[in-house]
Amino acid sequence: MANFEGRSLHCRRGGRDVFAELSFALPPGGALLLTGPNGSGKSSLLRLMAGLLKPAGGELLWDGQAISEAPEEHAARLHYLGHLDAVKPVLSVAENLRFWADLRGSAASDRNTTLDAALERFALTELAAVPGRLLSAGQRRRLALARLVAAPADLWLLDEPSVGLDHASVERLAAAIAGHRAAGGRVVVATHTALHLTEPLRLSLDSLAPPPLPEMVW
Amino acid sequence: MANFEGRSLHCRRGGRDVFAELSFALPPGGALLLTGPNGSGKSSLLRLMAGLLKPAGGELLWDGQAISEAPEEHAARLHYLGHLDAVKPVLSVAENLRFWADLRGSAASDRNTTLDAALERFALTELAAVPGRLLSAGQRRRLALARLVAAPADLWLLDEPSVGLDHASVERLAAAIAGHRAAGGRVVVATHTALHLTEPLRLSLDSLAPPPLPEMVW
Amino acid sequence: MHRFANPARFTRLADRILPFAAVGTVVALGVGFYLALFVAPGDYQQGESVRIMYVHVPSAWMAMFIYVAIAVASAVALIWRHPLADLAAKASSPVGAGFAFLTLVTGSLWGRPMWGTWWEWDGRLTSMLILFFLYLGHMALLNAFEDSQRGYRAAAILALVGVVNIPIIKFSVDWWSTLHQPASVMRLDGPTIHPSMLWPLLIVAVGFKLYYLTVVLLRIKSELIAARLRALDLATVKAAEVQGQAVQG
Amino acid sequence: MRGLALLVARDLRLALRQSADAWLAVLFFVLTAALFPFGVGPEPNLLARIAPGIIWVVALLAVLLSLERLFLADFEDGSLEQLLLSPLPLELAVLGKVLAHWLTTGLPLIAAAPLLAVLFHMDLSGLGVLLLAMLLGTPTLSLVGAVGAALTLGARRGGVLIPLLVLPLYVPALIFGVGATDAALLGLTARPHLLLLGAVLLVMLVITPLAGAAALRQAIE
Amino acid sequence: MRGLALLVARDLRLALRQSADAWLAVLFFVLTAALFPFGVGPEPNLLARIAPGIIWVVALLAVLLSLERLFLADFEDGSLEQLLLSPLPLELAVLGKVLAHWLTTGLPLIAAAPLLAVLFHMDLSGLGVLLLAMLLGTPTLSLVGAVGAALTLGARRGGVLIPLLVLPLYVPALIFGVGATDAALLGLTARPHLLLLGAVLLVMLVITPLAGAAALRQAIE
Ligand code: HEM
Ligand SMILES: Nc1ncnc2c1ncn2[C@@H]1O[C@H](COP(=O)(O)OP(=O)(O)OP(=O)(O)O)[C@@H](O)[C@H]1O
Ligand SMILES: Nc1ncnc2c1ncn2[C@@H]1O[C@H](COP(=O)(O)OP(=O)(O)OP(=O)(O)O)[C@@H](O)[C@H]1O
Ligand SMILES: [Mg+2]
Ligand SMILES: [Mg+2]
Repeated sequence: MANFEGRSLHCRRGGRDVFAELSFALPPGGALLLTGPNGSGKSSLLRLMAGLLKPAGGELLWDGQAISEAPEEHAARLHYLGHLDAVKPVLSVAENLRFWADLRGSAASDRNTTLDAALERFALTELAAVPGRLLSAGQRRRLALARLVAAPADLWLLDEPSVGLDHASVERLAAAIAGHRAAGGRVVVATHTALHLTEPLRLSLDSLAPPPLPEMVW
Repeated sequence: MANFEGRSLHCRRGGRDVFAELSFALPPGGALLLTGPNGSGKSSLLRLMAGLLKPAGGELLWDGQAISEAPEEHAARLHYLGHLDAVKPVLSVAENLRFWADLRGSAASDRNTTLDAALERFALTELAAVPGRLLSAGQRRRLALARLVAAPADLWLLDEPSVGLDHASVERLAAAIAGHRAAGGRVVVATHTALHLTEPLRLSLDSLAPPPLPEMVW
Repeated sequence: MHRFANPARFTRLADRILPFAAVGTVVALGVGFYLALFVAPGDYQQGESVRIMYVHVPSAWMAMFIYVAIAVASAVALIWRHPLADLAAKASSPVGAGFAFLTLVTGSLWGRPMWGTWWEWDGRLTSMLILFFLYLGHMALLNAFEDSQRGYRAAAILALVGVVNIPIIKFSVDWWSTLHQPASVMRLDGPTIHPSMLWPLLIVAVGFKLYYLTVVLLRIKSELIAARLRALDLATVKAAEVQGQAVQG
Repeated sequence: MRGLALLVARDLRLALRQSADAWLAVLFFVLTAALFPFGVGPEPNLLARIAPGIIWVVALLAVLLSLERLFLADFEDGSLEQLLLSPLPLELAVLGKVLAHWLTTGLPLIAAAPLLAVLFHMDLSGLGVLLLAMLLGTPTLSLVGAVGAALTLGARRGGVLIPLLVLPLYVPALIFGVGATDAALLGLTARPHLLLLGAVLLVMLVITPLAGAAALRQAIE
Repeated sequence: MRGLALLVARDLRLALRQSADAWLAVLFFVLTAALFPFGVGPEPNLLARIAPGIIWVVALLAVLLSLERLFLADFEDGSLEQLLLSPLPLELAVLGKVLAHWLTTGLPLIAAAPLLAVLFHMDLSGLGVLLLAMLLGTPTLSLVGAVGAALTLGARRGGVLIPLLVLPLYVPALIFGVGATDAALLGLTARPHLLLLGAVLLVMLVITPLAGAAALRQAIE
């Protein structure tokens, strides 16, 4: 069965070692919960997993194949949600969502119903015609989340997805994640707050602090 | 005793009514907790209180005097922490903090100790020399919070202050708020997550939905 | 001051003035152009092309007049926060830009037979070109914001800064072109103009003023109606939202 | 291909919604050109003499000014990350963005060029060649500029850096463009200049997608 | 006053840290001016004839290009909100930011002007007056530009709008600046031009803080 693995990953940012010798394995239907204090490297790890950042050491494997060998294939099977919401201020909520869903090439026939369902899923139906600029912080975040369900992808990489969400929306997010996992999807979540996940694998980053002195290259 | 009050406040943004007929009173040492779903107007209310936004109706009073009559005086007695952190990427943590503290004119003699204490308060001492650009999301937020204690101000207006903070930092924030209130300070907090406040006044914004039809002018 | 801010009162007043302004425009322009085209003499030097003057000169006057009107409206809007003043400024600038454009086009059509070129970098011409750009800037700024209130206030500040600068610009440009080009081609001394040419000129000028009044009143009215429609629209959305939340909650 | 069309359509829509970007580039073009008579004086002969040069330099600056925005908005709001992770090959995405940029910047400049030719008393016999040269030259400006814009993304003051990278690379387009127009004004054949312009365009059509995509990849880290 | 000094010091420090903003504006100035010989041809007489005009127009464009950033970074990262709520009056804050902008943009341009004068074969007898005129004129460019930059904050495509708002208002500074230099080159007195430049500067010193602060206040909503 397809597995998503990281082997002795090493991450450097801005000349500093963030973590080293980090390994994990995530089977289909699994959830990996990243925790750790500020600056411990949760966001960095998610960017590594997305292929946006290259590891300074170690490797990421999908089904045994290194993702660096087929980066495009890897990109196509994941959704990454970072700190930025990729919401265009002059496009309406529906237009924003449609662009990203279309780019992912969801089947044209049931496209509209998929989009409507995605909006519904995060209680955005009422706001469909409102331009992105007028959204409140939480509304914008919900729009970013709606992308996850508007086009299918195997792996969800979520960086503090519940930031700014009200209680009802956090519930909706938990439900979306549960649905995704039930269908065999995987999810990696970095968060500081409580988020209801059933039987997550846990990866706590504070215990992984690299050796205090970075090795010298000369 | 000085009181901070709002009387039948009315807020419009982008041509839409956000809330109307909202009133509150906050005595010295008090804390006001704003809750409500996304888009209910918490951020807007905080901006009104800071004087960054003008109310479409109603008034804000400090000690019985309308703040619109002495906006500069009002600005001098408050700290506003919005969604943006006002952290300059090329300045170090210490330089970032010092600029804002100096601008507030904290007494020059004990300035360095005040700044050090503020950094200490949010566990930033280790990071003092790191440029803002290299901070993680939570570290940047902590730097913004350190401004609160680096220069004294009576009223703290905090918009989701705990976003991105790890557990230890949330505790530190709660302690800082408690200390501020013990010294007679006031605080208004908008948040979706749990934040330990003793005996807060609560203002729930969802119950304040404006009348469905705005009154017509003719 | 806010007495007139009441849209209902304004609309009633506008409805009363509009018919007179509209009929006045048609009559004045009809008579003015008739006189200009058929009654006024051709020029012994310039021939029939002199008739362009009856559009050109009143347009130039209007282009300058309207900018001042916008500045006044902007001051009223900024100082007294009078909403109709914002609308008046917004309604005026496309009209002003139109007249500036008309001045440039007629001038350049006239310049072709007179000077053999479409354009000269003469002081008067050039300052009209700059005025045209000032209008475009005002219009662009008005429409550059999602929130129309922000557009109004930004444009009002711009109009006031602009009106302080216009005399400086005009003076500097005149000085510049006389420095480089002592004898300007375009000199037709005002006072020596014959009454048979002066009258049509003045009548057309009055017609343009009435046209401006008509257009501004109409545009303010339609803005008010559009604002009312938007309010109704938003109210329905808001009501749906509130209802939706009640159902979910 | 479908992805490409989607991206171009989105960018055009963004440009049109954003209060007609297109005519702002044109206005910059006309306004800046109009400053030169104040600088060098109003004499028609002198102006006619320098007209092709001024028109080309100012067109180049107008394109330059609009370059900073080419990728910046997408970079800052996180859209670029998403684009990188989308199935559309990044090379095609770069081409799509350049195409949208040219349609909203280069094309309107060409439309405004005759106006400037009149204002500068240029002999109108050269106008046809001027327009043809611009039709071949402005896409090159967008292409070269896109590489510069991509390279400076994430640099701390990217916007100011772009001119430094890009202006020197604009020199060939400038030389052949002015050369073609000057030749036509002198009654000579403009053909060789136009062919060279076309050759530069073809080269950039190959280089830009590769270099631009590489630059974007490393900007997202 | 202390607040003003703090703000200026911070802005200067930011500019210097950010990979020498100062020399980027200068490089734009020199690079763009260097395009003109390619555009109009290399004849020394022609170049000398148009030198003061080109130098002024390009200086003006260099200032223009750096304007967008004047308030934008502070606006986007929330510093402007904090500044508005600080005890420093906003009018003074505007003056402080303009001062820092001029020190990092206008002043370096003046330092680079002699180089361009040489490149364009300008008669060096006019150099002193050119520099003096730039010393009086470039602060005006920063002041006028600051109003434009403040007005377009938060606009849909602010950066592209600035030239449209600002360039028409730059005309007097351009005319008097070139006038002074031309007069000196012809052996006439440059005094009246210089006095006029000074007068325009004084007018803008009064208008800019008021209009700029008003514009910033309404940008933060
Ligand atoms: C594009 C070209 C032109 C522009 C922008 C232009 C602009 C102006 C302006 C702004 C005025 C108003 C001056 C004032 O009342 O203070 C004016 C007036 C006038 N123009 Fe032109 N003009 C142009 C071409 C011409 C040409 C080619 C002629 C004829 C040779 C001409 C003849 C006049 C006359 C006779 C007046 C009235 C002067 C007076 O009553 O004071 N203009 N023009
Ligand atoms: N763009 C960057 N360039 C260089 N260093 C960075 C960059 N972003 C973060 N860092 C550094 O990398 C380390 C890890 O940062 P990261 O953002 O991964 O932490 P995090 O666990 O997500 O923290 P938080 O909980 O605050 O979001 C931090 O020490 C930070 O200083
Ligand atoms: N800049 C703006 N211009 C116009 N309307 C806005 C603006 N910001 C927010 N709004 C609208 O005002 C309403 C209230 O927004 P606000 O940001 O105050 O909500 P909030 O309670 O803070 O929500 P959240 O929990 O998501 O942060 C929302 O409906 C939003 O669409
Ligand atoms: Mg993080
Ligand atoms: Mg909020």
